[in-house]
Amino acid sequence: MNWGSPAEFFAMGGYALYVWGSFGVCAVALVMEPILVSKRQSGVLKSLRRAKLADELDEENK
Amino acid sequence: MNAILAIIRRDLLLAMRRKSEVLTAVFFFVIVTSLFPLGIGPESALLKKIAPGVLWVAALLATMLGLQRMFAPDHHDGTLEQMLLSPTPLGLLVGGKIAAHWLLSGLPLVLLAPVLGLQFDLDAGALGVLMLALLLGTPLLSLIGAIGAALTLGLRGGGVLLSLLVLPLYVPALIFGAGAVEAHVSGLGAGGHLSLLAALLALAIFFAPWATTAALRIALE
Amino acid sequence: MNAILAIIRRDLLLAMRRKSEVLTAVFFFVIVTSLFPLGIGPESALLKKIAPGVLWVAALLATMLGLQRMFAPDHHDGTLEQMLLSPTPLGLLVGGKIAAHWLLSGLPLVLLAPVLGLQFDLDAGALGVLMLALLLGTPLLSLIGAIGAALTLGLRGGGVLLSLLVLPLYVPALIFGAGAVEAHVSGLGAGGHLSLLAALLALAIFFAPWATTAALRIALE
Amino acid sequence: MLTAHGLTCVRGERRLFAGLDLAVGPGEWLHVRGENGAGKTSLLRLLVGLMMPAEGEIRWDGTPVAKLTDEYRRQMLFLGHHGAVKEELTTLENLHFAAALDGAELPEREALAALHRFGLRGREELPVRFLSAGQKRRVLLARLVTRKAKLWVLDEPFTALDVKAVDMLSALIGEHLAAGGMAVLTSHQAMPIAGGRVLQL
Amino acid sequence: MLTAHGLTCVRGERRLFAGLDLAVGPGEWLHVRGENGAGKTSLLRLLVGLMMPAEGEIRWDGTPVAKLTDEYRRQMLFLGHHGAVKEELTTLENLHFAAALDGAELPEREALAALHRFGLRGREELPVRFLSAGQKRRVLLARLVTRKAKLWVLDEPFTALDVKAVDMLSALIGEHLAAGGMAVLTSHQAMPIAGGRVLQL
Amino acid sequence: MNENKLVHWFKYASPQSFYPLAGKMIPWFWALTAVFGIAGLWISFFVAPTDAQQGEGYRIIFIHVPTSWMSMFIYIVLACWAGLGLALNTRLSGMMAQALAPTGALMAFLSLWTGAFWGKPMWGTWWVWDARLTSELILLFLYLGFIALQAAIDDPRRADKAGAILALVGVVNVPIIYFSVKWWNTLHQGSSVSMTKSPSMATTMLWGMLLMALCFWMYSIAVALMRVRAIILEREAHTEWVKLLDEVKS
Ligand code: HEM
Ligand SMILES: Nc1ncnc2c1ncn2[C@@H]1O[C@H](COP(=O)(O)OP(=O)(O)OP(=O)(O)O)[C@@H](O)[C@H]1O
Ligand SMILES: Nc1ncnc2c1ncn2[C@@H]1O[C@H](COP(=O)(O)OP(=O)(O)OP(=O)(O)O)[C@@H](O)[C@H]1O
Ligand SMILES: [Mg+2]
Ligand SMILES: [Mg+2]
Repeated sequence: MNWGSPAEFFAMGGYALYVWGSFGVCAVALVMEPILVSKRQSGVLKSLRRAKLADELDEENK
Repeated sequence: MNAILAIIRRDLLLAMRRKSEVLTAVFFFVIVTSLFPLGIGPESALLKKIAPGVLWVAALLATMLGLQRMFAPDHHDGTLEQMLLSPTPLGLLVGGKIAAHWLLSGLPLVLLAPVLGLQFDLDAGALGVLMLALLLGTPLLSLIGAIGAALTLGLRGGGVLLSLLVLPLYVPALIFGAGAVEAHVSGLGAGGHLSLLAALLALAIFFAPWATTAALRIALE
Repeated sequence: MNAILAIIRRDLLLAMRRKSEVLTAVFFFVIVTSLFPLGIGPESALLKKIAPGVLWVAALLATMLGLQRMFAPDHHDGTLEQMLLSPTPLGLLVGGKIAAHWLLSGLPLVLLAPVLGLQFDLDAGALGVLMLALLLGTPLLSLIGAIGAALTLGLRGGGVLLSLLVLPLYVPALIFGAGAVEAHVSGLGAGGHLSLLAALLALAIFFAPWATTAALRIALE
Repeated sequence: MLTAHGLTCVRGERRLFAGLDLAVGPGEWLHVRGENGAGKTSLLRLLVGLMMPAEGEIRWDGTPVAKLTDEYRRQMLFLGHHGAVKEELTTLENLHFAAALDGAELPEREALAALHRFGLRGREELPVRFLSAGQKRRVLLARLVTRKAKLWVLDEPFTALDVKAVDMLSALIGEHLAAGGMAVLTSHQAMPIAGGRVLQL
Repeated sequence: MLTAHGLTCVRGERRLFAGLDLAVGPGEWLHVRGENGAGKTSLLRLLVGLMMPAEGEIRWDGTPVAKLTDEYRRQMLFLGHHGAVKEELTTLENLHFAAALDGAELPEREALAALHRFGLRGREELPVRFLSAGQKRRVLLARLVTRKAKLWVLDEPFTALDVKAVDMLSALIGEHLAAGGMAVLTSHQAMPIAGGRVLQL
Repeated sequence: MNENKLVHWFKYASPQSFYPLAGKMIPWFWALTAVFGIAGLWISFFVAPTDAQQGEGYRIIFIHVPTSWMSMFIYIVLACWAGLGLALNTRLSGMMAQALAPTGALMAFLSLWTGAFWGKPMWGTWWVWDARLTSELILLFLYLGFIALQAAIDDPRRADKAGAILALVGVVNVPIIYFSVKWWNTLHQGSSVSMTKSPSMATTMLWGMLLMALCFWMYSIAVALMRVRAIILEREAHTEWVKLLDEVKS
């Protein structure tokens, strides 16, 4: 164990900006990417459902 | 005024639809600036010295590449003809197109320049001056470029001819723009250069739409 | 073989008819190299140091400007379709077009480079190496560029997209080309760089027409 | 009332026509005919003010058009060989931006009605590049409905249209004339519209 | 003999036609008709090999064309919507370079004869950009005479032509068929050529 | 090759059968990502000791190196898919290549970002024109070019093929670029600082990097699979099987 206290951990021996700057951006990027991808997926699904609904309505109207 | 906003909205929308067009001026800027160290070598003192010049030349080339497409698509599909025949004054419409060009190819460069400046090891103050100079200089480039784009519209050798016409006119912007950063770095203060740039910009805002409009009328005759 | 010569003849004839196209690559080269002293300042030691890099970057950009028009006019007016349908293998015709591009935009740069090198105070030996490097390098640029031109054929954001695709691929040519001159100036001898350039050229001659042909077929589908 | 007197058109070194007179009043239309290269397109471009005549004068309600550009442009609609539609925009957006160019507002209702009239129902949200050549022409022609103009100047309006579309357009032109409009058209084929004088170049 | 079996064409997400069969023998011609966007141009591009069919096969004298590209290309001539003429070159140069592309020599005599036949006498040395739209088409069509091909595939060959030129072209196609040639044409108008089957898309 | 095997392989190469398969695999890869990630982070922050020279700053290596590796590895995988697509004309290959590109670009970007945040404390500058850094930058450009090219083409099949050619040309060029940049840099005096590490340190570091690399690897697979599912739906929207999917029906 390298750290005496949480504060010490977050200070990173004076390199906080650099260590957390890179880990933080990585974390944000790696969280954001799947979120964006699943948004894309649900968007596609939504439009597919809408198209299907429209097809069904067309059938009924015939 | 409504028409000018509509033009800007339309041009931005078109760029979005074409997707690749939005970011490519920026990428070109980044790539050209990155080419220079590859040609010149990685010595950081040397690179720092040529940084303002390289950044400005790259900005200038990046703006220039987009110029060709300022009126060409509208000319090609007949929209320009309709603009000429529209009851709205052509000068306004042209102003809208120039503004859209700057928003797409000038503004992003201003915002991106500091990051590239870091690659060349410029300090914070120099980066500020660089941004300010670009903020004054890139609209100037769009305005002057519009004249060239209108003059070469529909001519065969278009792209290359355009650069030939426009680059000499860009020289003052380049000298004062790059000069501002250099003056700051060498401790002389960038004020003089920047106010000259601003004066040029004012002149161009007054003069360029008029010249562009005239050139467009000739091109369509 | 007959067809390839006919294509070269035709492209040169077209360039002559369009007049502005013949000399503009050269003018662009001249203008960009002349912009640098303006952006960077007149210090001659500094200029001499960055000369090979600047000349090469300028050559690269000048070549690139003409790339867009390598296939675009033929595509636009349907000639490319006819080439695809012609009994002559497409690879040969593409080879002819690449050769014509080099004759129009590469060769003039090779011949002009010494003059511009003088502006930057390079000595006779360095100028010789510069010419030799350009002689090996510019065909390479045309070959690689043809792939990019074929890939972006008919796409909207064409010009800028093309540079985005092609510039990263130009990096080795730039490094060895500018490196050859620098190595000569610093007394290391340019042999290694030049033979690497030649090797790259051989690779590209073998590979690029194939990739270009494939890309053209896709573009016309 | 559109009148022209002693029009002469010179392009390059070639004199296409000389001393041409014409007049189009309310409810009238003019069919410009001639061989390829006779100068039909050139004549139309003269009439709308995209080119200047070498000699002669064009008047709108008696005033030379050079003197009342804005006024004339508001009352005149020119549709040429070119599409003047943006491939990346949808059909609806194209209509809206065309209206904005003229400094006019176009209510959604009207735009939709115009598109439906031209058989583009269900394609309001489709980018124009997915449309076929004829459908592209229809988007362009929809401006005839949305833009209220007195004088229509149409260069080969029937090209690329299929039989059904030709009928529909003829009917539309008929309505326009019946309402006191004027039209100048070119076409190599005989026109399926009643009345009208032929101007042979 | 050109035959196709079960052709299906998909562009983007749209299926234009499916399960299409056709056959054109010596002396026969096929008139492809259909509304705008029905897929006429797409069908022609499939037939000449500019696009691949999603399903089905095209055969020339019994062999799939995919297997005899060179052979097939030598015997087939496709003229599309586009001009494929260079505006900067003269009419004569255009014909010569088109022949060179095919790897063939074109004697001056023949080239001139073709141009004269298409009413371009006196314009042999004129750059094409000075020609009118219809005259440009004629330069393109002159290749029908200079290039000896068995199968002509022509996309709307009559557009932009005036009445005289239409007659002349019909006569030319008639001769070609009489000599045992084949042709596939598209057009929105009725065709002034005898015989021929109609393929409605 | 055995005829049956070929048919079998083609079955999974069809988007229709790959779509549910990918859906089943995704949770597993997320689980692996989490396991490797937690273990890797534990080692990075709590097991690996402080470096004698660089202090705590060196801990950036635990993400810097995996992202760098992944950025290169993904490009190779992408090119393989592209080549496969050109050779066999399978639809799935192009979709996979398209799905991988943004993740690869992200990895290249993160590599540059973390490298810069490392360089500032170690070298006193955010950026030097070192061979590795420069070629990583060019790799990012290659990714962006690939993405921009595909975005500019409407027809997905054309986009796939054009992208494939670009990817193959790029993969031939990547080693050339790398070695040319290296040569360029060493010829002019290099400014890179080499890390000094004690032997005991080396093993823990190696383990940390290895685990983190596995974490990024699994992450990339999971995200690429998610994205390829979305792409499949977008492109196959008009087909029957998509309309019959449970997700669509409900
Ligand atoms: C923007 C900046 C940087 C980029 C793009 C970059 C790129 C890379 C790449 C591509 C690798 C993997 C190479 C391989 O495995 O052979 C790597 C590894 C490495 N980098 Fe960086 N780097 C950057 C900055 C730095 C800095 C500032 C340092 C240290 C002070 C550094 C130290 C290392 C180390 C130690 C490795 C591991 C080498 C190995 O395990 O073989 N990098 N970097
Ligand atoms: N710069 C020029 N030099 C010489 N002749 C020219 C020039 N520009 C145009 N022309 C001629 O002017 C005529 C153009 O006429 P225009 O385009 O009006 O024809 P049109 O009747 O509309 O033909 P189409 O039926 O093809 O539409 C052509 O005969 C062309 O050769
Ligand atoms: N990428 C695409 N996505 C969707 N539809 C497409 C795409 N490309 C083409 N199409 C459709 O394919 C059809 C093209 O048909 P084609 O050009 O063969 O028509 P045509 O019958 O020749 O029409 P015309 O009479 O206008 O010449 C059009 O309906 C068009 O909407
Ligand atoms: Mg006309
Ligand atoms: Mg068609």
